Amino acid sequence: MANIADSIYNMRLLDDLARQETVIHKLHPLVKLLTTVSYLTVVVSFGRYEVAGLLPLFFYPVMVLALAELPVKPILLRILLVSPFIIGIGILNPVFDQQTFVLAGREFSRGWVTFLSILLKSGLTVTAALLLIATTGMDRLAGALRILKVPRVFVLQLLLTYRYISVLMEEVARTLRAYSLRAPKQKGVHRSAWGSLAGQLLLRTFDRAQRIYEAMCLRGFSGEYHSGEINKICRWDWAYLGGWVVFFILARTYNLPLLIGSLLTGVIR
Amino acid sequence: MHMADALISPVVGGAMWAATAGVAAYSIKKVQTEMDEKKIPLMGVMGAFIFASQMINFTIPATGSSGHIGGGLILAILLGPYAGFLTIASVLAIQALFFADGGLLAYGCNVFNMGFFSCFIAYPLIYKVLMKKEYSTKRIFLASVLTAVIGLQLGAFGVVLETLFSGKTELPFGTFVLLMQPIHLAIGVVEGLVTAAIATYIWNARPEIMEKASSGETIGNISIKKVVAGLVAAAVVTGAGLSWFASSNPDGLEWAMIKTAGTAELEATGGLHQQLSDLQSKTAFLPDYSFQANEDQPEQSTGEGEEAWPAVDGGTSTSGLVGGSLTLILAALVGGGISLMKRRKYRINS
Amino acid sequence: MSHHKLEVRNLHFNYPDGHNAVKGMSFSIHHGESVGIIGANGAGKSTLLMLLMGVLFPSQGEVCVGDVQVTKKTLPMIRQRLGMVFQDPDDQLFMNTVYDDVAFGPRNYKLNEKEVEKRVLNALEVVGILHLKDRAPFKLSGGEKRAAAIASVLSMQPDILVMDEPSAALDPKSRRRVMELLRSFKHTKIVTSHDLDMIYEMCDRTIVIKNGEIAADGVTSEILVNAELMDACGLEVPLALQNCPVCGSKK
Amino acid sequence: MSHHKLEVRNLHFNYPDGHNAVKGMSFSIHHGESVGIIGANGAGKSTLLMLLMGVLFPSQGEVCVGDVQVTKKTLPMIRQRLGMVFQDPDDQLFMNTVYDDVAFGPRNYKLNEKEVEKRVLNALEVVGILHLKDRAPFKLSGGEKRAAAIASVLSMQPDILVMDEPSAALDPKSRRRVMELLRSFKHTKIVTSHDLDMIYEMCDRTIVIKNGEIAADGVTSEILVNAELMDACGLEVPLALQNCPVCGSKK
Ligand SMILES: Nc1ncnc2c1ncn2[C@@H]1O[C@H](COP(=O)(O)OP(=O)(O)OP(=O)(O)O)[C@@H](O)[C@H]1O
Ligand SMILES: Nc1ncnc2c1ncn2[C@@H]1O[C@H](COP(=O)(O)OP(=O)(O)OP(=O)(O)O)[C@@H](O)[C@H]1O
Ligand SMILES: [Mg+2]
Ligand SMILES: [Mg+2]
Repeated sequence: MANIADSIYNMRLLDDLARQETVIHKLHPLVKLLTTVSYLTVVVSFGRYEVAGLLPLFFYPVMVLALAELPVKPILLRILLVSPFIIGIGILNPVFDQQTFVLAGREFSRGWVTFLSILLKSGLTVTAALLLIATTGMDRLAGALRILKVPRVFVLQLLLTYRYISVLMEEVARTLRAYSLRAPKQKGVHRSAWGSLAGQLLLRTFDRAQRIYEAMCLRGFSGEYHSGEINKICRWDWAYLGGWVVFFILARTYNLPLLIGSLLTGVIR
Repeated sequence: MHMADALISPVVGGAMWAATAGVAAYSIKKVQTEMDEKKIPLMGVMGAFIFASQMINFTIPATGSSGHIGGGLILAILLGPYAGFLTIASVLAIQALFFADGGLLAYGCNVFNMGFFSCFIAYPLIYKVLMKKEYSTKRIFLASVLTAVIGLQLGAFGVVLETLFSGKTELPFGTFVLLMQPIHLAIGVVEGLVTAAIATYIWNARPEIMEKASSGETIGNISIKKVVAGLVAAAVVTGAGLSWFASSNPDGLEWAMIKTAGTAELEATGGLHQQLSDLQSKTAFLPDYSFQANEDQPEQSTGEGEEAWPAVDGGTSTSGLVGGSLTLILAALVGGGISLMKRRKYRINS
Repeated sequence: MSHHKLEVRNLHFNYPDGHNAVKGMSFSIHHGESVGIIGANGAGKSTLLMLLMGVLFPSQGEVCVGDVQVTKKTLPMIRQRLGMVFQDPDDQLFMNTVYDDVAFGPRNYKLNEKEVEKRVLNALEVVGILHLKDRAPFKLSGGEKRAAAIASVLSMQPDILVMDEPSAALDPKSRRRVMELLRSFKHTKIVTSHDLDMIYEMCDRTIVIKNGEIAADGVTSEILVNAELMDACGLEVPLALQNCPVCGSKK
Repeated sequence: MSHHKLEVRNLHFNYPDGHNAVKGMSFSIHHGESVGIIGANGAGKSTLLMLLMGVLFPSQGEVCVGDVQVTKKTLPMIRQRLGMVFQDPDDQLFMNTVYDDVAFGPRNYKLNEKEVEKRVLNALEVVGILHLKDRAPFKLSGGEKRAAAIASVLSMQPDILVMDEPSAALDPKSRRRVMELLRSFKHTKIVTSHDLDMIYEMCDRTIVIKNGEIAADGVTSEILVNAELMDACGLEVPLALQNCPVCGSKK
């Protein structure tokens, strides 16, 4: 149940953040989507033993976080909460790959490197996805999808799902609250109420969908869905996209930290 | 069982995206031609319902633990496979964006694992067939549990294959399968039982809702032939995707490792990679450029054009450490600097 | 302006399960009238509104708006003239920002974006929530949601405004605000409510429904004070007209 | 019977998003009192009730029922003493039949089936819907649902009955019936509502909440007639008291 509240807050928080007006927020949603996808592709394309090469890619989330004036804490918290699955799978790497190597005079299992690599990638990809939504918002993202010719049916459906999550979550929360008040010692819903509890919620959902459809029809809905016009992509948008893509390619092509490092250590020597 | 971005390679992600987009496009076409537009809000709100209902913990008798529903099956039952698939897709999209469950690149994998298998394979081939004769509580239970279990087993196997082909973990195939399938057997049974309980309730309370979905326009005319054709198509797409992946697996390092220092563990997965490696050298999608970068390093000890373990060489690892730390510090400084400037601007403005 | 006239002739309606919810209603409402529709729970008020709006179609009888009968064919035209505010604003605010929601109707009628903007801002201004235009509906308070729902209908510039229980779940101040707001709407209004005090203050005419039939139709100030009639229909004389609980005196 | 006493000391509560919904409330309610809690939309009434029921836990301060503080540990015991009826009965009725719903609570306390039956029939009798016992809850009318929801709480034989807006969406007759019903409940009652006329008739004592703080706490007949106070809290003098020709001038 705490889970429900948290989920609602999380969505509302991202929704709130997306309403700010910063340089990043003002960018065209499609440009942000494309940048994010290129970023993710580059991050994910790194080999499993790669750690150092990933580090320059930290620039992207850090810059966006700063420019978009987003709070760091909730986003970091999200990353920590996410993906027990990843850690669960990744933590087995050191078990299965026990080849060792020497770093700074000490022995390490190579599995730890792959694990670290997975963790880094996880952090970067999760952050990138959250940054996209936190600087764009669901409605503008939907606009971008429409520009990409994603069918109207799907986009409208997606928006409705998004819109009604909080309504239905609160409804479920109230029902569970009522349930727990009369079943003080139970953790979950007892088998005898499985069907009727969830079933009634479902029927109410059906009826609600019906009313929503009627409300839409009464305002002229005929299967077509019109969202507001989104501004054209301007030169600055292209520059943003281009700039990042060039940086990503550079970071992918050259192991920048290694270059910097060897330059520096070379100089010192 | 959300696949995460961090665990897949771009090629696996891309291939599954393509497969998913294909199925989705077909479903949208079906939805638009075969259903009234009334279903659109219903799909949207049902998607939200799945979200909300995932918060309900159902206590599993005699175990003391509890589980929740994934929703794929109940959506297929109530909305039909096409609308059900699209609804699952939008649920997963929101999970990926807002809750970072799964990711944008892994989205195709996730929709495929959790939507395709339950809506287009388990549902028509098992549920529909079992329920064809008559509706009864017993049948609903039997059909739901079987369908849910098989759908989830397929999905879990999908996760295993996708992870394996992406080559980001060291998990041997066998171990991973032994890990994933039994867990999802249990999850499938719970999903099936809960779904059956809900379906039975709806069947008693508002039979017209289910009748429409099961006998009506939407599913009635999926023939087995079509499903098989769809399966074959999916297999081809997946196969093509996988061989594409194979041809471009950027992770050649392991291959090199086997050659230089083969270990027992590595051989387990090595066999697969060995076969794929020939193709790999021909075409390279995002080739692992770190090799080239290393080539440029004079200190590098191996000269085969493939990277040796960086730590073998003290110099490289020191450079890596120094450079890496510097990069991170620089990133932090830039971020901090921008924030500071912004804050100062505010203060001046206000 | 005869085209604003709403006429209902011998209306019957059965739900698919056979329940006969409307049994032969007839009345007509002229331009500019404000009409309250009252009755016990399950009397058939919401069903009647849905028949008026063409959400349901009568099994017998007809509804005419102006001189046009409400049928599947004439529906798009009719609906532009009628605006309905639902009991639960959550059913009606389905877009992700208040602005988009209020713009939904005008955009569906293919107005250009400039005209849409004008209408939206105007509607928001009228109900006094211009400052909320970029907010998400799910974060508004009950009263704000109601105002947004009203704005989303006003932006379509309907000739007839239909509302199902507009004052439910509002605190007394917000209730007053909604009443003010409705009073400022100059065209025809049709309101259902259990809040008889609101009907008493807002509507000139009242139609009382009992078990799907019209039990009374006339001037509000005569109908609502008729204790016998009210009692027979599962209702009560408005609280403001009942005996004063402090001094017990009859009003 | 001191164990029926409900005591709230310096209660504070923040929602996870930081919203400070309850800011230092203190009061105590004795056995047999009927207390109305009123305030504008968003004042914090529902939040307060949830704190009393242990659905939420305060960030500071404490709630005691009898001599027991409400904590996670004491919750099962506390909840047997408190019964809560929700604003929307749909949220509360989740079993297949009215009977099962009313029996749900007692069965969870492992009473034998005979005792359960006795309690269920008794509760249904009290609210007057014995004839509905085998019906499915979702097929009931609004007023019937409310009665079933109340019965489902009565069957747990609580010492304290807590209700969130019990009269919402009911027609005037059903509202009266609910009021009668509540009046017949002899233990402690705590009721929130926007229906100030109901509070006026039903509750001896009223607590007015404004922005998460207690703005007034005292005898209902004094508080609700205080037009200035009501106005400051987003409320109004009950409709029945407005414009009384006899004593109206005094208020
Ligand atoms: N979808 C439906 N199928 C069958 N019967 C229905 C349906 N909807 C409503 N009814 C029945 O039709 C009758 C009229 O319902 P309606 O909703 O119009 O009442 P109402 O006057 O609006 O009541 P309330 O004041 O509670 O809103 C009721 O007896 C109700 O049970
Ligand atoms: N889950 C939540 N998260 C954050 N804030 C909340 C939450 N629930 C309520 N609030 C806020 O807390 C305040 C008190 O809410 P509450 O529901 O207690 O008001 P209320 O007095 O019951 O109002 P109403 O008369 O509309 O029912 C409001 O400002 C509300 O916006
Ligand atoms: Mg109604
Ligand atoms: Mg409340």
